[in-house]
Amino acid sequence: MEAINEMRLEFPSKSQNESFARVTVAAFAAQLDPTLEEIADIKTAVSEAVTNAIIHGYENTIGIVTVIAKLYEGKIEIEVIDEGKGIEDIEKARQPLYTSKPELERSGMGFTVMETFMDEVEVVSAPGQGTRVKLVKYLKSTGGELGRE
Amino acid sequence: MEAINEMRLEFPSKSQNESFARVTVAAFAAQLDPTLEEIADIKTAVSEAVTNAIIHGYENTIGIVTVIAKLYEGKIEIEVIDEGKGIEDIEKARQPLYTSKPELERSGMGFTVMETFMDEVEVVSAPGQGTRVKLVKYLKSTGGELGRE
Amino acid sequence: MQVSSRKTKGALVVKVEGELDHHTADAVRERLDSLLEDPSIKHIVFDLSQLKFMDSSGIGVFIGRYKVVSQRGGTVSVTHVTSQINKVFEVSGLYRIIKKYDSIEEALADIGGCDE
Amino acid sequence: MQVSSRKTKGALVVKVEGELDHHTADAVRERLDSLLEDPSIKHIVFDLSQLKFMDSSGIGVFIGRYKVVSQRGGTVSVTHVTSQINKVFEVSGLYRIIKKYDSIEEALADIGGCDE
Ligand SMILES: Nc1ncnc2c1ncn2[C@@H]1O[C@H](COP(=O)(O)OP(=O)(O)O)[C@@H](O)[C@H]1O
Ligand SMILES: Nc1ncnc2c1ncn2[C@@H]1O[C@H](COP(=O)(O)OP(=O)(O)O)[C@@H](O)[C@H]1O
Repeated sequence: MEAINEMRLEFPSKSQNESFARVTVAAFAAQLDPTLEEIADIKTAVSEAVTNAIIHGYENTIGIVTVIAKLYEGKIEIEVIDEGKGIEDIEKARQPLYTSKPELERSGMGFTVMETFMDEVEVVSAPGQGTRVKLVKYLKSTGGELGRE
Repeated sequence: MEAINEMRLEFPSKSQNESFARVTVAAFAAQLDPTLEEIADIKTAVSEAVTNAIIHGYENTIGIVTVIAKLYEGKIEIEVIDEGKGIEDIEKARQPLYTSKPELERSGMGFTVMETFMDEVEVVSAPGQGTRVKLVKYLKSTGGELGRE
Repeated sequence: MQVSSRKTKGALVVKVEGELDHHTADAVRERLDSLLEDPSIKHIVFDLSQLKFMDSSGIGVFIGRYKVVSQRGGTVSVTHVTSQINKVFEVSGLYRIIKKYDSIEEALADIGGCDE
Repeated sequence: MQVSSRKTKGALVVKVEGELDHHTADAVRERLDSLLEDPSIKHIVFDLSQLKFMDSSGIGVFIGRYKVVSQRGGTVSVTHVTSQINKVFEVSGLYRIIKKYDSIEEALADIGGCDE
């Protein structure tokens, strides 16, 4: 199935880009005419994945974070990609409360939040190979801006 | 001078992305704490350049539009790039009221609006080579989000 | 993008809400042209209070409708023009053919004056 | 991000405005910890009516401050929790240690009840 619309966003791993990234994805998702709750869910999940790329993927270095969003009828797919450190044990990383950075007051709830707020969360990662998190959400709403074309 | 922050956005040349592009650049520019008028100016100029890439650059085909924004202290630089048709006579194209598409009720005021709303407008283009429009705006405001780091 | 209208003594009062760019211009144009099929309409008064954005793609929309009503001896006026849109109107010279008023009442009063 | 506060009989009422994410968490944390240097403060009541967004980076901020005041025998409560933030609180189990109230008055009344 081909996407109705898609976009690709790249920015350096600076923390001020966390809000920029979630606002941008929300603005793009708006084309599917989502509910306010759906928009809030998407923003939250994107914020988690982008924050992880910045603090865990690149740690204290600057690298490029890439966000790709694809719109389908009733569905949005978002990928958040870094070329940072990578994750050794993905299963462990996804467990609620697990964090490798408790000293930063990280709660270890990032993946759990993504899983709760989105319908599918796929993580592809390997040490030294970077991390790719795919977030999928099915939207109850239909049509919107796109339906009018 | 190195940019304080930058971003790169790519999307297909669909008209619904005109508003997405200007909202995204505005959200990014917000990091420089611009005035409401400066934000409106930036949105308008970006809208013109992106619209041109879509209707003149790619005409009725679908190609990728790239928007790059760089933030400096008191200055934003935006490039809007297409790999479309290109412009044969740039000087003529930039003249007020000149349009190659009067049948579409184009006013030929796109470049004039960009020049009025921004401080610098640079156009690099050649037939078959695509077009790159660079928009620069100096901001009266200082600091903002970035100043706090 | 939303266009709503009412007719009052030969004038069409049109409220344009949303953002007027290349993407939305076609829909606005079509809507206005279908309203203008009513030959008793001479003047258009735009209420732009809820128009949040306009770029040069909007200029053609105003010029095109101006051409239609000016052939009927009518006028186009705009009211409640916000600052971003005002700037686009100024740069493009639209105020040479379209008059700006603070309120719909003032615009209508002025048309009435010339009209009756 | 803005943090404003007032003290009222052993409780600190803190209003957090803006968005609480990893980028803003440090500033909020520092601000709260400097307020908590006042040893007479036992309880914190958060007014979250103007908090527009929070992700899991905010969870640590609440847990960390809970640890501080619970050592003093105090409590943390939140009021005016909007739906996005409520969801983050629920998923993370924060409501096991932090009580939610509709209003600051209710939160303060409850603290007063246990306190005196
Ligand atoms: N992009 C990433 N790159 C490297 N490691 C990651 C990445 N995302 C998550 N991780 C690892 O997974 C762990 C759990 O992530 P998460 O559930 O978001 O919690 P938290 O961010 O609070 O640590 C992180 O502590 C980190 O070790
Ligand atoms: N990205 C582009 N690719 C090809 N041609 C362009 C591009 N941008 C502008 N042009 C040419 O320059 C002319 C003037 O542009 P502009 O001032 O924006 O007015 P308008 O868009 O109303 O035609 C266009 O009509 C077109 O011929």
